Amino acid sequence: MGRIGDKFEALCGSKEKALIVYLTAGDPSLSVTKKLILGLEKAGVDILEIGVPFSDPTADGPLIQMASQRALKSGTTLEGVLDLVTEVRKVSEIPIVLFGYFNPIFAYGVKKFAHIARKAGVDGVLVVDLPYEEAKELRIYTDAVGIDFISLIAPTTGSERLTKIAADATGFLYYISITGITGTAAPKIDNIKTKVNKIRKITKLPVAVGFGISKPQQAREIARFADGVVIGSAVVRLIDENKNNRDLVKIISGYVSGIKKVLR
Amino acid sequence: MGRIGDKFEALCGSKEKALIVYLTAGDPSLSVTKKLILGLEKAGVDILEIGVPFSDPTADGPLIQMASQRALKSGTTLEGVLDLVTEVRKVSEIPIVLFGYFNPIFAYGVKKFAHIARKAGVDGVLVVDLPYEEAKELRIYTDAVGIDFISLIAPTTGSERLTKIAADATGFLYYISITGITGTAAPKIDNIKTKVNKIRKITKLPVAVGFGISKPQQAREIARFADGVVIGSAVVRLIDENKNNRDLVKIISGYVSGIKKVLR
Amino acid sequence: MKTQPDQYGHFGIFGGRYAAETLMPALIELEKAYRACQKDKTFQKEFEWYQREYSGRPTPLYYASRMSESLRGAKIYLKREDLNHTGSHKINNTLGQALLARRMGKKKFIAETGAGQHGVATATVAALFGMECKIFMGEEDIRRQAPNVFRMKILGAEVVLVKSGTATLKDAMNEAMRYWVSSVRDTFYIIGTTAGPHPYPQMVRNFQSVIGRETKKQIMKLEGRNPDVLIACVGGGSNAMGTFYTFRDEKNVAMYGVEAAGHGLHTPEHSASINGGKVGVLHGNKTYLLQDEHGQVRDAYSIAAGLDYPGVGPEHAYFHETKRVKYVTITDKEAVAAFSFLSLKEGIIPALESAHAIAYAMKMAPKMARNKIIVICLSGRGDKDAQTIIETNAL
Amino acid sequence: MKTQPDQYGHFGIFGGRYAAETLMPALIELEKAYRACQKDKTFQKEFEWYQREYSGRPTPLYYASRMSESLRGAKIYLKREDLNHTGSHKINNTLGQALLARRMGKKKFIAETGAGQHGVATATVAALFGMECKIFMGEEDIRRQAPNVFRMKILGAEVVLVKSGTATLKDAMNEAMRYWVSSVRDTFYIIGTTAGPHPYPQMVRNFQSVIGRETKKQIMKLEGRNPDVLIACVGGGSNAMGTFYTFRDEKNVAMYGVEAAGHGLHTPEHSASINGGKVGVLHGNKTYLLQDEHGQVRDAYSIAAGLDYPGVGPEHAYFHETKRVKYVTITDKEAVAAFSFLSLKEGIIPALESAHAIAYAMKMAPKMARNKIIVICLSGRGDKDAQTIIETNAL
Ligand SMILES: Cc1ncc(COP(=O)(O)O)c(C=O)c1O
Ligand SMILES: Cc1ncc(COP(=O)(O)O)c(C=O)c1O
Repeated sequence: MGRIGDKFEALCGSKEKALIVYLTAGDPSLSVTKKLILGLEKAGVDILEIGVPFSDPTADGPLIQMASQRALKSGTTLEGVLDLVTEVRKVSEIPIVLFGYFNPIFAYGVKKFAHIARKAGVDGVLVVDLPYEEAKELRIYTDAVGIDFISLIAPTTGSERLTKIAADATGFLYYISITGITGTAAPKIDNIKTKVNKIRKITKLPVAVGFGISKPQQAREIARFADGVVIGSAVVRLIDENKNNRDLVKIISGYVSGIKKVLR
Repeated sequence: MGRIGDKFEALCGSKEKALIVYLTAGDPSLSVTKKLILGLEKAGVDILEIGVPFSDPTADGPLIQMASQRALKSGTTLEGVLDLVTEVRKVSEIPIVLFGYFNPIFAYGVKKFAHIARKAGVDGVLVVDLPYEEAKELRIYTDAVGIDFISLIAPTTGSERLTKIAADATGFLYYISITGITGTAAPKIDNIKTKVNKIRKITKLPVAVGFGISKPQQAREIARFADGVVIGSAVVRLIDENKNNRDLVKIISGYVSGIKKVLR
Repeated sequence: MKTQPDQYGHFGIFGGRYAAETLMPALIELEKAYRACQKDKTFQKEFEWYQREYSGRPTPLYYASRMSESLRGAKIYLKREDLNHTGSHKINNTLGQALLARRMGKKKFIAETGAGQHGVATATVAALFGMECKIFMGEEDIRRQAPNVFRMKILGAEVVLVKSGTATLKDAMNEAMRYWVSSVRDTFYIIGTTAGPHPYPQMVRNFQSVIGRETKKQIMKLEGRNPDVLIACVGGGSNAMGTFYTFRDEKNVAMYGVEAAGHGLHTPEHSASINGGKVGVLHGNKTYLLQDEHGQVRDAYSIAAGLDYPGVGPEHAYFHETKRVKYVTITDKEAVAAFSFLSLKEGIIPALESAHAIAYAMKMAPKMARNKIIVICLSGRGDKDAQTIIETNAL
Repeated sequence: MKTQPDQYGHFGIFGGRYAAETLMPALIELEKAYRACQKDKTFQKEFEWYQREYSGRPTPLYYASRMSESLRGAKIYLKREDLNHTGSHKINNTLGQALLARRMGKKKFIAETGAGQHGVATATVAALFGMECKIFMGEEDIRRQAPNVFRMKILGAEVVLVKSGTATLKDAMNEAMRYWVSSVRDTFYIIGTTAGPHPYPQMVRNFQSVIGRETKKQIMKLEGRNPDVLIACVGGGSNAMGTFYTFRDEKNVAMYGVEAAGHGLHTPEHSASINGGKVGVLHGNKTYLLQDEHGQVRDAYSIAAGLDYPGVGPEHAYFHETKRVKYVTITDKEAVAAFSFLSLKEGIIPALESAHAIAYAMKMAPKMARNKIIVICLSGRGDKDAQTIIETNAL
């Protein structure tokens, strides 16, 4: 088992729920991203989703779209992100999931990617536009080196499909809490609960819930039935709003630890 | 025989050629037109063509088009033109041909027109858009009251057609010296001569030549083989250029008598 | 009905050849050449080839189910002249005249245009047959119909700006006639509607009558019978005459020609020559004209530039007089509503001209039984009018 | 050739279904519904009815004699997709998808558009079937293609301004996908070309394949044999695939897909995904993409807004790889010259997209014998481009 599995086990032992935080690598710069990562870890974040920016993020709302554009403008590449992980690994054991779209990985070379990512200390990948049917071309390499392939489950995913996806999943399952793109609508707790319970019935893997969660109250409610909560756009917005503030890391850490508090 | 026939006979006796002058009635106003008519008579003009303005003068060049528009703006109507002729007739016996398009006459009523025009002292009509085939509807009335129906012959008119037109013509024949609209191109004397001689062979009626004649030199050359010369656009332009000049009548008379000189 | 026109081009008291003498020989030559082509199977075959292979005929007779259903009355069919190459029925006529001109050995075309549809259709056949082409267009219309001006230029035509008179269609036609008087020996004047001196009204009618012939065949196949009602807009009258002519002797077919009432017949701003004009003579023929009491021709007005003409084809005047066709009117406002209605109900943006016919059908259909059939001539597409509609905020 | 694609939508290594999980069930549902329609004679009849009665099919296969003669080489035929209702081949596809959507009980359509042709074709079928309609269009394109924006609005569609990214077609498609992710339960996404996730490339190809089927029948009737060469422009590739597909197994038919070289392949300003791109994944499928070394998608450029897309349909990628079709390029300048050439020689103003195919034929034809036959897919009319041509003073 890798860092992700270990983390969920540990949390389970302490009856805590996982706080998973997304941030776009390179927004505003990779060096700031590194500082943020280390700050977030201290603030109690359990797992990091590091967004690899892409020119055409079709599953993302305006906040993450703009963050990706800023990151690309600042010169961020997949290679740079992998270097960042290498740097982080020198001082931190926080589980890291790379989050993004397939084309940058494909352009980099899937085999090379799996190899370098493993070496850098990447624990999982979540590729938005690589559904079950197309995942093989990446997974033959990432599975081989023990990188978890985090699978998405949508509100539209039917039972049969869910079963197939869950059967092949590793790390944890990521349940998308809204029929929509990142950071746009407020999730309906009851619906999520029903679906998460359904997922639980067919898998032993931890289930995290994300898309549109920004408030401690939401996090608390979701944590009642899920194993983890993903905060994305809210953090991205806060980073953008405070990027010129000397206290950026402090502000983000403050926000994040506020959420983590309710998950304990 | 009417005034037109008499005039040509008299000119023939004195070995003169007829000077026929066109002017648009009501440009700049009917009262000025009256003064111009009387002045032109004194200056030696033999026959007057009084243009009845029409909104859509499709056979006229820019000069007469604009004169017609000015005349319409000044309120000129066919009725007004007939009144003008009545006025002129009180003091002058100059032959008068009304020149124009059919619609104003048609709107006035063809029968009424023939009647009133005769009473006013009109000697002939020349209706540009009433060719041989359509002339009957007017001529049954104008012929009856002895108003000459002046027929046009064009450079494009073939022999057969020419013969038919000439057979029915009264007053004089008007040969159009150019394939074109009034006042636009300079006529080619040789071509005109050939055609006029052709016309002569099939009719005893006088033949006048018009469209595009403005200079004494042209008039002189044409007068060598034709019975009359029509000056139109040149006079219309001169009227417009000098309409605010107190010496308007003098200027026009001067120009016209210069032409008449070469026809004696 | 007696065959019309007579040998001098008269439809009853209308029509004729009220042209300057310079043009008369050309008109007679044209008539002769046209008569020869009428009898010539090769010409007819050639004409049909271009209609089929180039213009895309036959055009469909489309059953407009959503329009019909929402009006809760007669079944409405649209004769889709908008699908012709260049976007209107105008090409039917320009193809015919261009082929005739080529036969006559002419090398140059001229034409007048208002909306630009006929200008484009003429420039098109000029390119197709490698002819020089001049299109006369009023300054005002050039401004209003810029996209069509571009199209004509792209097709290689010279667009001649007409500033005389009121600088609209009537003046463009005046100017074209003036130019023709000066160039009649080598130039063919392609008149765009069933107007002008004989033989134009008859010739244009015959070239356009393919609309009615196809309609007849199609409705027979679809419904096994004639339509009860035909509706077409009337500018000069070519699409209407093309639609009506085939059915003229079919007593059971009622026909409606729709004139443009512009801002209303009670205002001076309309183009309803029959409903709001008097008999007169213009552009070579006797017909109903918008004119003042002195016989001066008045400006026409309509939001549909192609209806913006103060006269009407002489055969329409005759059909009016003999009551064969009923001439009705539709205002700008009604036409715009119909433009929008058809766009939204059927996904077909009609020309504003054609929208007049649609509007009249919208009035009639609800009063008719469900088993009755209306055929509307959809004379052209409305792409050219999108700007006008958006600008006038008419939607 | 082996039947393509496989059950997951792969054409060789290309195609597939690289979509967000939220959309996957909808794509699978769509595929099922589509398979049912493929087998359903009623659906096929309905589709054919609309193509014939509404869109005006079959479109002519026109022998362009003046073009052929002036190039002194092969005989050139034009497949006249410009004569379709709304002015391009796009309606073939939107009619098919709309009928499918109606079957599936969907009430709302969305679509992306660049030049506006697909947007108009979608807004048209939305009106025709009484559906709500949102068209996503980049801010930059809305400015460039105002007349088509007006048409969409008149047809009742909402035009959604897309400001994200570079505000052109690629971003409009991104935004349409985002919207779809949020509304997938009641909304049908009408993709405008042979791109997108499976089953779109195959479905759009099949709906468009009427072009090739008609061509085959027509050329057999006219010439008794297959053409030697087929030429079509390639944006996403729908008109080209529609033309080529029927002939894919006919070894004697050479096929040329023409990509837009914009200002030249040596510059960054072109849209030649195959000739100037690399394999990658975008908008749901694997194909050739314009991209930088890091896999970031590059902006496409072409004077023809409809070719201005950084990807290409996966089946084209496959035909390229298997060498069944040769993919070539034409620059803006060559396309504009061809635009003018066809307008002047045949009186047909082609869309700037189609002008790329014309331009390539102009290069090929003179090198071919007189008895050889080229068929060009004239995918659309150029009215929409008149302004561009006049403004750029390109003539
Ligand atoms: C689409 C369309 N319909 C109708 C007309 C009116 O002409 P006509 O009455 O000759 O059919 C025009 C004239 O431009 C037109 O473009
Ligand atoms: C006329 C025309 N041709 C071609 C294209 C390119 O699309 P495709 O490659 O899918 O045929 C477009 C796209 O808008 C178009 O409008």
